[in-house]
Amino acid sequence: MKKHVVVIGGGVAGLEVAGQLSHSGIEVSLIEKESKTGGHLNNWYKLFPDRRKSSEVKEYLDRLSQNQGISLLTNTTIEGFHRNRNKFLITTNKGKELNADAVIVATGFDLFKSARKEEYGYGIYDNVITSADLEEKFRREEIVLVNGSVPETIGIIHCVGSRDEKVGNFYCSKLCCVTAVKQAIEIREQLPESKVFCFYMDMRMGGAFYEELYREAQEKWGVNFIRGKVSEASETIDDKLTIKVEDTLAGRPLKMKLDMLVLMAGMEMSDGGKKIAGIGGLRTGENRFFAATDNHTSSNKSNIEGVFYAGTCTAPMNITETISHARSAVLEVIDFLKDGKS
Amino acid sequence: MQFDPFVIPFNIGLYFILIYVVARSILWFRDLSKPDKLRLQRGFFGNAFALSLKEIFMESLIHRKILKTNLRLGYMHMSLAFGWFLLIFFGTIEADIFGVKHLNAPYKAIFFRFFHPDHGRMGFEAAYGFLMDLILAFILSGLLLAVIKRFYSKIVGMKKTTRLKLTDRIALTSLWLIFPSRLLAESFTSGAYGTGSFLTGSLGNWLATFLPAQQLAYPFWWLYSISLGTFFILLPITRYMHIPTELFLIFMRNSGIKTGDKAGTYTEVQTYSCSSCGICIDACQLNFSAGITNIQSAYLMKAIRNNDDVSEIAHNCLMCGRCDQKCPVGIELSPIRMIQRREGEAENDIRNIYKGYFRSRQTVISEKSPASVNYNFLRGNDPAKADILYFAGCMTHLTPTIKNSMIKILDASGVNYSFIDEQGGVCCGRPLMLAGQDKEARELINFNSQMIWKSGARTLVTSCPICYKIFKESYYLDVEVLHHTQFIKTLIDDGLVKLNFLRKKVVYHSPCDLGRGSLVYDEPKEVLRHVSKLESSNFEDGNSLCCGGSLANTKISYADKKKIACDAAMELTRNSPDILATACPLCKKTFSAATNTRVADISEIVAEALILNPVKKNSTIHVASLKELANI
Amino acid sequence: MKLEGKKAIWSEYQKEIADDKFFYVRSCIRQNFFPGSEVAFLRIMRDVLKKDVYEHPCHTTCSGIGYHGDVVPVETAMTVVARQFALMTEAGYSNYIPSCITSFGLYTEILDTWHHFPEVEEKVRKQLKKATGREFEKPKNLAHASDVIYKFRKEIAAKAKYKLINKNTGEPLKVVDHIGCHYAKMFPSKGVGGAEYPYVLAGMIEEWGGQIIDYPERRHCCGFGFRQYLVQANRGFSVACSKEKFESMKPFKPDMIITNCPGCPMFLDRWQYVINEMEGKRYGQNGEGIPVFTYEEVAGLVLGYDPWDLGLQMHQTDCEPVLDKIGIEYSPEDKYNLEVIPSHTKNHNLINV
Amino acid sequence: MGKLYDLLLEDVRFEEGLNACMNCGVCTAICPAAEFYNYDPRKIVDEVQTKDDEKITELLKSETIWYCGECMSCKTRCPRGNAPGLIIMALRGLSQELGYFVESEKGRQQLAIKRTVGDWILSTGYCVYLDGITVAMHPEQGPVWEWVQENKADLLKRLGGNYKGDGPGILRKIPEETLDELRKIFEVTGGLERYEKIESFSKSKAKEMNLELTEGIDNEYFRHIYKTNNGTHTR
Amino acid sequence: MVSHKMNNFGFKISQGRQIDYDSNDRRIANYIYEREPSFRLCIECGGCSATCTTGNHTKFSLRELHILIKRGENKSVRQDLKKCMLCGKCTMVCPRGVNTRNVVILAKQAFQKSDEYAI
Repeated sequence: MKKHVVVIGGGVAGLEVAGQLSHSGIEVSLIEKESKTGGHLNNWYKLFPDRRKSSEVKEYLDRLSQNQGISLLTNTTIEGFHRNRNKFLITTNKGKELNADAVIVATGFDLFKSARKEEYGYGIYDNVITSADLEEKFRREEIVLVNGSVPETIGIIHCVGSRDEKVGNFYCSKLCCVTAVKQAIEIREQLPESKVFCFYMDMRMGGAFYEELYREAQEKWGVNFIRGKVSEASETIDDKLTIKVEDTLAGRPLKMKLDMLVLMAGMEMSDGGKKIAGIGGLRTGENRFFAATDNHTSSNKSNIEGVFYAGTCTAPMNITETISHARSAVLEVIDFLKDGKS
Repeated sequence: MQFDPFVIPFNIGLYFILIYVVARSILWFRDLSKPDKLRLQRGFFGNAFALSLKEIFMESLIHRKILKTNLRLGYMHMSLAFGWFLLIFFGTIEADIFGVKHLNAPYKAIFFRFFHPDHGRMGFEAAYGFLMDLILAFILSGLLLAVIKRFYSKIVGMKKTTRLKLTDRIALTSLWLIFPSRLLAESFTSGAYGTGSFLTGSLGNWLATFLPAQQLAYPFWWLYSISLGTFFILLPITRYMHIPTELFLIFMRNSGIKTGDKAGTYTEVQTYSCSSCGICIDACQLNFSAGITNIQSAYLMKAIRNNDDVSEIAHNCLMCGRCDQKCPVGIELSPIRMIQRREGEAENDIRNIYKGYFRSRQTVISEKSPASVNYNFLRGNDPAKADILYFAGCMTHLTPTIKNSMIKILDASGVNYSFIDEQGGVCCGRPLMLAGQDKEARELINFNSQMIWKSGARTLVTSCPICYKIFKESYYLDVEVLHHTQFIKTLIDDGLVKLNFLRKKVVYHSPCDLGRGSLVYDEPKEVLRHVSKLESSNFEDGNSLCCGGSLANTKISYADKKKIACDAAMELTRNSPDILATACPLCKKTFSAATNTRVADISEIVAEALILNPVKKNSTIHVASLKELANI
Repeated sequence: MKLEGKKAIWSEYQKEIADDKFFYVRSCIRQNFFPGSEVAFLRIMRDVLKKDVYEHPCHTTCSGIGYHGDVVPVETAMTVVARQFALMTEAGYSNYIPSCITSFGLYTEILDTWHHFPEVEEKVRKQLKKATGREFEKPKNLAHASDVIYKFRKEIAAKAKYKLINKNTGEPLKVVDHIGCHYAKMFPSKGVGGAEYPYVLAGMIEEWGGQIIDYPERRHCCGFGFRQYLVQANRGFSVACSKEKFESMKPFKPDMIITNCPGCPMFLDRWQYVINEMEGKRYGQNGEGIPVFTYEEVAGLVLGYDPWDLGLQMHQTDCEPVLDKIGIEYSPEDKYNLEVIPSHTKNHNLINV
Repeated sequence: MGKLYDLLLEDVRFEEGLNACMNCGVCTAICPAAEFYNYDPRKIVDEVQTKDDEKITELLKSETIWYCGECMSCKTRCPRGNAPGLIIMALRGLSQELGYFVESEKGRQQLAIKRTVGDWILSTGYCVYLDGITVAMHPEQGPVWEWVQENKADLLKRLGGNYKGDGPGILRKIPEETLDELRKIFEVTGGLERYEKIESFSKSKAKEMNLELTEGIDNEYFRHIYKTNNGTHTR
Repeated sequence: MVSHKMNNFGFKISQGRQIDYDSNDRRIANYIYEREPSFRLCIECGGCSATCTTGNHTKFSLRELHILIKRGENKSVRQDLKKCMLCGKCTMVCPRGVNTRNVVILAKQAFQKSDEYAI
């Protein structure tokens, strides 16, 4: 009889996994907590570094997962997770019970909740927004302030919720730098009159064509980069934001007014992931992401035999890495199933 | 018939230009500096005069230099210049012998056939007529080339030709009209009277078969006269002014007048002597490597003549000196460019002109050294006393292997030396001068001079041609200055270093400031021959290329510099040598990024070939021989 | 400005504050500059709220100013503090409430250090024993006096005679709150509302009818900086800091400033005078200064205490404009009259009720 | 290498205060001192973490470690959980232990603080004491303060204080035996030793600068350190 | 302006040393941007300062100067600029191909012009 694999999470990793598995004749139940699949991809307008529409990638994933072998369960969460012998018994919030030969966890990431960085006043000061909020504005192609006017000076703060002991995240989310640069360019594209300032600690452009994008931002779009972590933002009487930062390379504190402040929220283990870690007894690391048994040689294997990880539930990754990680998960599963352990 | 109204345009033009030229030359003479006046006077009555005549004949008429560099272009210039000269020369004789009386007004010679329509039917007259036609044909052939050049410059073997302003166009057309109109005027006249030789005669007879030659002749004589007149009148405000000016230039040059470092008569004469022949454009690497075609010397001269803003042009140049080398008129292009840069600076900040870049001897003594304003933070600690000072220079510190090789060589040679800028040192000042900032440069020069004097050395060796050039030209040191290639040469000659022969194919790139800039061509090659198989390239000595790294050009982008470097490197490595040798840290650095062939400074190659066996220390023989060498 | 955002943060930082049986420790600076405030505190706690507040006659300075003036070594300061704890223990109390923010900060810091470095605590216990023969328990609950007033702000409001409302316009008074740096900047979790949007004073003001205004330099230090004020040569820095704050708050037209720190109210008060003297600048409305109050003074006013009993005559920047706005009755002529000795004072300086 | 660093490590505040710094500048950005003084806490932390004795010695003798106001705003923000303020306190401590503080104008002021606050603690039991806050030394306290000083006894009485009285209450007299306890604590815990170091190093410095330095605050050296500001500290 | 009654408090009110970006004048920077676009490309690696001939003799950091110009902190830059010897080492080592030498030349020009034409 056909093998059955439950995939938890319908984001980039989940869809890729589901697609690939079903293509190799394995039955898949794809569980998604939202009403539709795609995860964060749905909230992003364009992708770095080539700034193609994220919808294109979404289309690819949809095509991939349009397959008979896949039964998609949306608005569904996991309530029970049991293992008896070689079978996994998974119960959903709708009381449905699934019997699986293997489970792939692809619960992805949550964006850091920027309100926790109190000194930046997200959720308090009107014109402090996050990278995700900005993508929304891009999609609507209207970057405006709360009072409807067009911002002239926009500040972008890197490392919000990353590399920050105060919020318990020691790690670097790795993609915020390039996102910042991408968004800076998009702002300048849509608002040619605007001035954009990036406040960074280090420019971590470690990906194909990231550095080139950084260069373009400076050369072609005149984006300003100031090295220093913004210490605090506050609202002035005229609804602008004043920030305090040290221009560390000039060795002088710097003070400036901005119309809009964009926070580059980092990536954190998703709440969904945490829940499953809890009920499934899956091991997580210091960074609270799922811990694979071996980060080098088997980054998909969990501490429970038959349960595998795919994508950003194990660490911050870009889409390319996520998809490859998902594919390697597929190989692991197939390998696992044919060993006839079940 | 002795006179006809149609000659009036010609007469006006002729007398105008004669008067203008005389007046102009008086003004120029007046503006000359006293010493230069003396020079000119001495020159005029000295053998400089004979020399000049010869040169005028060879260059202004025959255009020997152009002929050498580009045959077709040379022929074009020669046919027009020399041909016209002959036409006037023999025309005058013709008018004198066959005319009614001797010593006629010039127009008689020019329009001879009009006044003697039936002259030249047989015998000697006919022979003379043949000669005249021959000359005319000669000119017309050149003219034909000129017309073609204007439209398809490639044909005369040129990649680019100069652009023109309106007056130039008019002058050009009139110039072009002169000889065709003369041809037709003479032909119709001959046709009407059945005279004329192989060209005018036959053309005339043929035309007469279907045209009213009699009536048509007269208007063409008018046209001929008018085009001559217009050409003469426009002369002063067009580039064709170079024709008369060049004569002065030649006299002045032969009388030993130099450009110096501020604008004056000589620079003006030079700028007007530029015929915009465009040879400098072809010579310029910014043109043929980087495709920048609006900044070359010809354009600079033109801009100066028209009082345009030259700041951009002036600074957009590598100062490689290839154009100076190639200029058929021998204009000192780089010096003139430097003057422009200096004046540009002076605009920003009124400064008294400091002598520096191209100084004339007598200004040297009068010069005062200013107190340091910008660099007062410099603290000179007394250098170690030594016979020989080694000054690596900034760029050499960027290429440590050169520095280390020199140290290795110096140590091996056992000479008594001190490394003056071992701890970094101070810039030689040439980069500032290249930016036109002589005042600042002077401050550094003074500082370094102090250090060198204090060291009590007799010889100053530097690894960097940039430093070498300024040490030679703008420092007043009572020491002999040597580039390390020259120095190594003497070490070899004096047997102070023993070298292996490396079985390596080497091609030598002569750095601008060392070669063209300071005329050090041979020592580097001799050193190379001593240690390796030196091969020749298509760009030797005066014709050598610039590596593109030059500090002199602040305007071009890094990408353009790279293009120049790559092209040059490609040319030099055509026969795939093992090593692309140079004698300049800057060239080395630039080429290293532009080719896969190993790039090495001569010092590195020598250091490689060095046989290290203890040589007796503190030998002093070499100093004498260095002195000798200094007199090259 | 979205208030919900702040509310969310405030709800996160709710510290535990004891309900009764307080061991009260005085502030050196406030005894000198705001004696009325400490008196008012005890009046409110004892008479209004009927709480047991004990003051030990033998308690001393915590040496905090000396410690932050870097002349008192950390271990000495720790031992002095340990002695205070010992007095508390001996008196049978466990809820420790210092009147001074510097002290509060020092206590929190020391307790935190002892928590991370038990060996240090041990050493201090030994040293205290050696020096004084005393032993101590750590307080069960450590709160700043202003925390306590914050806790009982509603009770006070209930008994209030006045509200912080401009009687002419009916508008709430615009109040700037200034929190002492050492209240929560070192340990955000130890302050009501945390370090970024402290609620301790804001809560009182809201409750008593005023309106808190937020301005860019709200978090800026008043400039005391210990050595930066204690030595005359450094005072240019100290005043500059306060000036920065005034410049920043001016556009918001504040009616008054409320503080919970010993030094701050004195500096915010005196520096206004100095800046006016040196540069002819004033930051209040119609050419006046901005009156500065301690939270006890404000509580006292709300409860209808006589301004001159509260010691408002010791302010350099006149407080009358605010009194008038609220409509508080007071006799101008008694301001500097030292004859009157109000009856209430008796029991609050000597005996512990 | 690292000797001084090890000395600093003995200070528990230093151990609390320094983890690896990544030079983000968040401390300098909100530091009130950095806003007005030529001062950059980030640089100090960075220099300290090199463990280079030479650099640290330089710091200990420098003006820069004396600019901090110890408001601890830096501690709130540091993403690496450092507290530059605490590091500064440790440096100041060591600077006084080694007597380097007298090498800087701001450092020398320690004597002024010792002879006011320091001595008040032991003589009165208060850090700050009314009788010491004279109008002469505190002109900025303004006219009201003159009035206060003239009528302090009556005023405190009127406000319900217990000025120099027995038992609890405002500005009460601290009992002798209590003061003895304080002195004993200072003796046992190195407080007095610190005081003596400040005194002795200052005395030799005063000699070097040949300014007379007698007991108390009424002498050349005290006035000098209390008032002098050579103006090189700010921009 | 109120007349100052009393002034001898024994100190002056300190002036802030922050870079006040909004009130700074960045026309010098713009003058350079227009003429030398590579000025934008700096990634503040400090290579220039490390190799600098002048920096070897005195406190002089081209990297810092670049930043200060960009921020409009012109006063502090103006004097320092004159210390540059234009030797060009910085241009040779710059990983982003910034024409640092020209930046200095242009900056000097801009300052000189700024007096005449009040740039």
